[in-house]
Amino acid sequence: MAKSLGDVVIDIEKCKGCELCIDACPQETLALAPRINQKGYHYAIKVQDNCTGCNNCALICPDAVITVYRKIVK
Amino acid sequence: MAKSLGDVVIDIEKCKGCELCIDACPQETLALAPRINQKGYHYAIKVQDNCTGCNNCALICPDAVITVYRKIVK
Amino acid sequence: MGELKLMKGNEALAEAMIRVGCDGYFGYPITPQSEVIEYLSREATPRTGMVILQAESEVASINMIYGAAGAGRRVATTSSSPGISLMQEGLSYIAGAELPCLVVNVVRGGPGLGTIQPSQSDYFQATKGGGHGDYHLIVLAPYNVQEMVDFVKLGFELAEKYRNPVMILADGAMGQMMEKVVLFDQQPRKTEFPEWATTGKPKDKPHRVVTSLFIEPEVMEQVNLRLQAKYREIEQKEVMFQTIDTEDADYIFTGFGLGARIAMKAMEIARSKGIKVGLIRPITVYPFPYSIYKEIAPKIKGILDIELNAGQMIEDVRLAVEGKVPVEFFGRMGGMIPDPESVVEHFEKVFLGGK
Amino acid sequence: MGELKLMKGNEALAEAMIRVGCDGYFGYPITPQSEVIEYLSREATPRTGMVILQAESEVASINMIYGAAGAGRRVATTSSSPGISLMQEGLSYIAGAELPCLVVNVVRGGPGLGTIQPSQSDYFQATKGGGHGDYHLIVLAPYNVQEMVDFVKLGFELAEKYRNPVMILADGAMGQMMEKVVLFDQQPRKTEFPEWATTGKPKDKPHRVVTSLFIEPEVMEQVNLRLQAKYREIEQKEVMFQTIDTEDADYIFTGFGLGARIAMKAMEIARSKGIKVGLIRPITVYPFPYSIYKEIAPKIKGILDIELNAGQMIEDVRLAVEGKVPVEFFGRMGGMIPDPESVVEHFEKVFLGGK
Amino acid sequence: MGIQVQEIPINPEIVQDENLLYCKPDTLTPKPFHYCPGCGHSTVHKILMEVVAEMGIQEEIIGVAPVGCSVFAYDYMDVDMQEAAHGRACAVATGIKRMMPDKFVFTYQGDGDLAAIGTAETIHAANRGENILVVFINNAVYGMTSGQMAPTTLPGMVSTTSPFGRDVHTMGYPIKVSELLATLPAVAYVTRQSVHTPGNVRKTKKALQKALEYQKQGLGFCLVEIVSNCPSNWKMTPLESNKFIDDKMIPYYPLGDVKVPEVK
Amino acid sequence: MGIQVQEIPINPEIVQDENLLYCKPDTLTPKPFHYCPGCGHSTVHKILMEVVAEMGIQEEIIGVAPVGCSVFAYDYMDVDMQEAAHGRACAVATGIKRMMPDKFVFTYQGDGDLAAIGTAETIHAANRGENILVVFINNAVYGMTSGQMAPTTLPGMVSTTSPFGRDVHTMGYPIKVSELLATLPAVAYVTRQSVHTPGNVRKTKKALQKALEYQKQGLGFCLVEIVSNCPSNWKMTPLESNKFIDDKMIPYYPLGDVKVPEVK
Amino acid sequence: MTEEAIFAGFGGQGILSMGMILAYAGMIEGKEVCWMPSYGPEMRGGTANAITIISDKLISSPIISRFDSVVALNQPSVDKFEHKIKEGGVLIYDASNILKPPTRKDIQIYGVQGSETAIKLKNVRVLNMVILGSFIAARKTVDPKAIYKALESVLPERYHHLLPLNQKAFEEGMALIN
Amino acid sequence: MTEEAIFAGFGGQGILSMGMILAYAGMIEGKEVCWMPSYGPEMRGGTANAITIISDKLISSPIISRFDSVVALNQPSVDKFEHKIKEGGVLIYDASNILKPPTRKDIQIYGVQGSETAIKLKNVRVLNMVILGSFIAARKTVDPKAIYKALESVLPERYHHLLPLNQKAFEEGMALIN
Ligand SMILES: Cc1ncc(C[n+]2csc(CCOP(=O)(O)OP(=O)(O)O)c2C)c(N)n1
Ligand SMILES: Cc1ncc(C[n+]2csc(CCOP(=O)(O)OP(=O)(O)O)c2C)c(N)n1
Ligand code: SF4
Ligand code: SF4
Ligand code: SF4
Ligand code: SF4
Ligand code: SF4
Ligand code: SF4
Ligand SMILES: [Mg+2]
Ligand SMILES: [Mg+2]
Repeated sequence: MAKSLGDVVIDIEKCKGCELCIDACPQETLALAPRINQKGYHYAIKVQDNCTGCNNCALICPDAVITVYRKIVK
Repeated sequence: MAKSLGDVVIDIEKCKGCELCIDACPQETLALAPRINQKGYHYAIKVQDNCTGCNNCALICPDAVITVYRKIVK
Repeated sequence: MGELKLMKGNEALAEAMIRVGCDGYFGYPITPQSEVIEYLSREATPRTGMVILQAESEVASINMIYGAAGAGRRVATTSSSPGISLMQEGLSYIAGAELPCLVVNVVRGGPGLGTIQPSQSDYFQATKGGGHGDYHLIVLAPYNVQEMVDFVKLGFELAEKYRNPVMILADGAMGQMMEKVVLFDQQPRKTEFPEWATTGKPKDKPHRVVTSLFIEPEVMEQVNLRLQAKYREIEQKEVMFQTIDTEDADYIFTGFGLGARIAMKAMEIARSKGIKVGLIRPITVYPFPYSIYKEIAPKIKGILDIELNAGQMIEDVRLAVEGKVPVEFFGRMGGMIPDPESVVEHFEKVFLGGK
Repeated sequence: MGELKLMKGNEALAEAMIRVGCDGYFGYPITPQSEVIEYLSREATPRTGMVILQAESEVASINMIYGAAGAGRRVATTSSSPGISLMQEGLSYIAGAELPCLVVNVVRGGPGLGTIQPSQSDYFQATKGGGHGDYHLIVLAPYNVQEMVDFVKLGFELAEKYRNPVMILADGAMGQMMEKVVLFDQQPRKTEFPEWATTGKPKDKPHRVVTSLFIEPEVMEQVNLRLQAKYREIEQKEVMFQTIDTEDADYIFTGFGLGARIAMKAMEIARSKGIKVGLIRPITVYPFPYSIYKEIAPKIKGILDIELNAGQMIEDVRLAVEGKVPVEFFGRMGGMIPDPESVVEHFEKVFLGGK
Repeated sequence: MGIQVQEIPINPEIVQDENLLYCKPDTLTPKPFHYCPGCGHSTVHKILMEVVAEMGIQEEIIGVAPVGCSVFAYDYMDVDMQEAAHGRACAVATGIKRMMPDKFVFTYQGDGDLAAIGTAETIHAANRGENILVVFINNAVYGMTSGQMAPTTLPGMVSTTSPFGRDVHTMGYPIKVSELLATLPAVAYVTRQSVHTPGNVRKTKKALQKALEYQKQGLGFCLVEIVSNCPSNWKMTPLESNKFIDDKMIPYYPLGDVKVPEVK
Repeated sequence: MGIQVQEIPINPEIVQDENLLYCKPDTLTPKPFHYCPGCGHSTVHKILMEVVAEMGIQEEIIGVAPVGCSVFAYDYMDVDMQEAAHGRACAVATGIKRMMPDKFVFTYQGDGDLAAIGTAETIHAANRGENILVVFINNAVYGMTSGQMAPTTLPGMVSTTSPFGRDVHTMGYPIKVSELLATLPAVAYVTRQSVHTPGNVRKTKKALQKALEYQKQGLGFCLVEIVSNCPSNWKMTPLESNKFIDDKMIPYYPLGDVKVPEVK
Repeated sequence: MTEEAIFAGFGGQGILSMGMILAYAGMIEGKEVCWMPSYGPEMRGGTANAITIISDKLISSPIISRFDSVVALNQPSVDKFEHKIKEGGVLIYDASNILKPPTRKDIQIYGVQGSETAIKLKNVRVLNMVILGSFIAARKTVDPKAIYKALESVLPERYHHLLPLNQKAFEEGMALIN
Repeated sequence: MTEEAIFAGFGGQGILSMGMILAYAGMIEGKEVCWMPSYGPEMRGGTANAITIISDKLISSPIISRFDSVVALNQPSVDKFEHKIKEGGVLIYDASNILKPPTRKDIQIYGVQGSETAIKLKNVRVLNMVILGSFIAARKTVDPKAIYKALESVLPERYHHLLPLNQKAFEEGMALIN
């Protein structure tokens, strides 16, 4: 069975801290950063190294600031 | 059984000769006059003395120019 | 004297509508005046029973106003530039049917969707053009929040006196800013309605018809003549303007609404430089105070007109002075606000040969 | 030279739209111009493929025009006074987005529903006010059926040259009457469209946006300045007027459209009485031919302006002559037509002291 | 025409006040209708005013006339009336009713007025459940402006702006106003009637009366659609136009109640 | 907030071009959205432009932006666009499509724009079967003008113009746009979707794609209604607003297809 | 030369085309012409009229209120226009249709048996051509030949078989004057 | 005396009420006052500002582009307004929130620890009162007493239990200057 290993890159300066990705991630991979970005928002960051590359976070992110990578491991 | 005897009075100068009353009269009591009125219309007239006072002609007359009388004969 | 308050122009206007005993308000939200319907939605009905209805559009609003005003009620609507454009047919009908009502335009920059920042670029629409046919709105131009309140009362008085729609021609700044304001006391709502109002056919009297349709040109001309006679009367009796320091003035600054405020400041600056500037502020822009300009023209060297548009009221000023004195213009557009220093600078350039 | 025909103004106008290679017409019926859409519905599509759509309202029509003109197509709409009032928001958007198109107002008497008889009472609306914001339509005023045809062509040329909406300001009589007319030959429809038109994003070039929204006042002001510069250019280059016998004239009769025809006849009568009258007929009412009046003012004793309204163009005439010569007015309203004899009578009364 | 007809004089025994069965109601002014011969508009004016007379509400009702052939409705209906801008009758009626909720308010509108330019005002008044009566004359054409296509013009029907017949693919389908409005929850009563036969005239009158009764009860928006004719623009005699109603209009616009108030 | 979180660096083994699963589509401009945090507008912009990219029609599609929060849609969607007057997007789209029947045309409209001021234009474009796609964002409020009642505001829901809650008796019922338009014969496809969960985002994207396919086939008017949020004016966090969608909006506005094209 | 005429009667009597044919004939003769119909809902009342002006010179307003000549085919038209004729002008009416004939003394009045002539020709629809014949005989505004040519242009091709009948009607109408 | 000030920061930082309280205080002292918020969709971007003018004389435009004093609670506001301060004017910013501090030499600049002070007071929502305190200390536009009175009027009754906290915050803010 193929196993997938994922990762996400977040454009933190464009993130608005809406938390939708955090809520949508089945892996609890994401959380808000304690710091704020230049727009004044606490931005999303990766806090666990368990991303499966399911793409949920990117789909739900209104600001299209999440890029998702997935490596198919045979 | 009560028998009704009817009659109609037509305001011929306001009649527009649309013939709807003629068509609606079950008794064929009415017809268009050969002459025209001041507005240029052939107007409706009574041509038979058999009106039952059923009121159909007055109901259908768009111009409300027919007055109907009905005498209830016991 | 009434209460002294610090109020936003839009809310002060809404409060004045309640206090003047308005029976109804029909409107559609648009920046920068949505606070009017919001304030009324919160405040009005519980206090006086005034009916507040958010219409589906400005076209609907103005026609609701037509119906309600035709029933003899005190009713008002408010909007901003694009919304007022949509009301032009309705306004022409209201003027034609001679219905009193109050319409407020809190002007923003145009044309088109433009910008929501303050502007005065609907002067022509309000005073000349707008809808089709020969008609006039009575147009009041407030220059502070106090007048946003006062002109609601005055507006209804004029509207009802002349059976004519009245417009308050404000601008985004008048609506959004807070200033001190003295409110008049609550007036009761009317319980008697004019003879012509369609409140149900009175027994043994002819039915009432509210209409602007007069298909026979002979009749329509008579209606037009009656309307024109009314406008001449309004032009005779209802002109309002303010002058400051015109007695010794060599030059006149002029403007309405926000333009006038800026002109006043510019005048102060000019006076402080020893230039004798006076000010004329039209308060009614229809009827326009032609006579005061005409009167003053021979005594002065020039007029500088300040507007937040490309130059609209200036045509009326020029019509008034008939070339007897040069009339120059300073304006900013698109929501930009002229500042008094640049006004004076421009003045010096065009009148004093400064460069 | 093209065909000589006897044609109704409205139908001649419609025929000219087909021949000029119009891509589309969107309109809503209203007297006295419904023949335009009727003629087009019969004739246009089979001949040139031109799209004809009866819209659900004038508000819809003008916004369909916006869309179609934004796609770079030659499109037109027509209506009469109340319908044109409903288009004011749309017109302001079109002017703001700088879209070329042709709008025809076959004016009837107002205000309100008024009368369907001819009138010129939408002059202010067409030339000054109308929609919100500082903008101008280019306004052509035909005075016979021939010009109803010619101005369709001219109108599109000007519209496309300046990316500006053009209005033909006619009146009920221009639309309804039949006169001789020479038609120009059928022109092919365009197959290439302007760079700015939204026809699908070109590969490797930026996408096109048609908009009138410029939320930042700094940007909006730049847009306004560009628009104003364009209007100044139009005022420089596109003024059109006709003069007759002005060289030796002591007096000038003036008017546009039907008013000018009546003025011409009145001029003949006056000349036959030995009074030296000349005529000025503005053909473009925006841009208005101020300079010709200004030029002639010092040479004459008076101007009589003839309009089918309460006196609207007269303001422009007065602005032009700046009091250098008296400007008097003769008009009828509500669909009534001034007759040339009364014009002369009025002239004698006001200028020659006749009573 | 060539046939000689002989006019019969009235029978003075019958034509007496006490035998009066029907005459033009007092709620109509004496002014003769300007409508074309056989036009349903005047029939509807007549029965509407009969209902007003019978309910005794002449002094309590305010009408709104449209722009359309019935623009002069106020010349005939002897009740207080307002003339609305084209399509805006429902907005005008809303203004009136909101100011005077205890009065009866009705609009009288054609299909161009109500279903083309007035679509938004009609739908929103209906959706708000404005407690008014809308009398809607569906004659499948713009009568007043001489025969252009209306939103209700039948598929294939010729009009001056559909000279090759209404093509539903480019011009859309005839709108079934009654069915459309009936879907809105605040609409109380919707019925489609006609006045092309005496029987239908009776039913329509009944419908108008019901609607006004419902208004009295405060039930909300009531629509009485009346399938009608336009002999002049259909280019038919009045009798032919009535046949067209039977043959073409009613199959597309079936008569009867579309929505009735729930009994509470 | 007090909890310390530790940012984990990216895994360079995975973050490589060949593993790229998802990124912002090319059909969006680089400009950051101006929408409030968590607003569904931007989500819909994103997936609509994804569909355009996937269908390869960036050069063949023309969009119409409304007046509403999405007034600047053209700043983000990298396709030719026109900005329509408030409510008139369907008329503008009609003008465009009639001139260029071979191009794709869509409008993007809010509930105030489409269902209040634009009622007539929307209904008539739908009734004519204009071959366009209407993307309709139902967020039950006027977002742009800061929270006034919309035609779709729920019963009892508080807004700045219904401060005591929407009273259906005076303000009318929320209009179910999808159901209303689906009754018109020339309407091909009507579906109601949402973007408040990843699964719904997927479905909505599918719906948008279908609608554009139908347009290619010339089937007529397609409406994709998207039940969305307005955290700012609902005065909720984005997550609360999504819960409100589940708890209140969807029960009133059920998701799913309302009308699908008949298979011919 | 200027002729300011109005043709008036019931709708359906061919009023509008009468004026139009005259205008067309004027155009054929190289004159300035202008034809202006009544329009709008007054037509619901069943009456119609068309002002027709033929002139050597530029034509002022197409809508005028005093006429050189009036053709009236029904009573309301006689009543309405009799008093709008200039002194010395002409009024032609269809005597078959009018109960209250005109009475002015300062104009020329022709009551012609138009309808009867048309009935004689077995086509009531040519009444307008009969009357137009009388009009031309009385006014000589254009040459009859121009009228015949105009007829050809105004009448749609599919009705061209009716040209002879119309010409006949016109001639009969001319004969009714003198 | 005329003070032309602008208060700017993120929405939610109490920017608008800061200006409003100042305006109210000005009114209490019998001055001319004018308060003008930024409005419209730029607020979607998350920033807000309010111009507040206090003067002995008639106030000209409520919208001005050069200021005597600027209060900036976030970086964009510092960036935007630093260069709109008149020579010799004042810029007050919340030092806790700003990465790139202002650099002008011809104005007085106060970077105050507003957020920290508010946190110390256990309520971040009083940040605006802290900063207003600093503003008054620096500018002396009105008497602090007028501010306290204004607070009473501006704050809805149901929040009056927070008056002492707000007053405290204001005082702490004043103390941050000097
Ligand atoms: C704003 C505006 N647009 C157009 C018109 C012209 N107009 C008058 S009545 C009418 C349509 C009438 O049709 P309908 O409503 O069906 O009424 P009917 O005459 O058939 O009874 C139109 C388009 C107008 N008066 N005002
Ligand atoms: C003619 C006109 N009327 C009113 C407005 C003001 N206005 C702008 S957007 C809007 C409503 C927006 O609400 P909606 O369509 O629901 O879009 P949202 O912002 O919720 O996405 C209004 C009323 C306008 N711009 N033009
Ligand atoms: S891709 Fe899936 S697992 Fe990875 S962060 Fe996003 S939601 Fe979580
Ligand atoms: S969904 Fe997007 S904008 Fe929202 S917190 Fe996550 S990354 Fe940031
Ligand atoms: S009342 Fe009846 S029977 Fe008598 S004429 Fe009328 S329709 Fe005929
Ligand atoms: S129905 Fe009335 S108008 Fe028609 S013919 Fe009979 S009486 Fe005359
Ligand atoms: S035109 Fe048609 S609707 Fe109008 S009055 Fe005549 S028949 Fe009736
Ligand atoms: S106001 Fe509402 S709809 Fe508008 S961007 Fe913000 S959250 Fe979205
Ligand atoms: Mg109709
Ligand atoms: Mg919304």
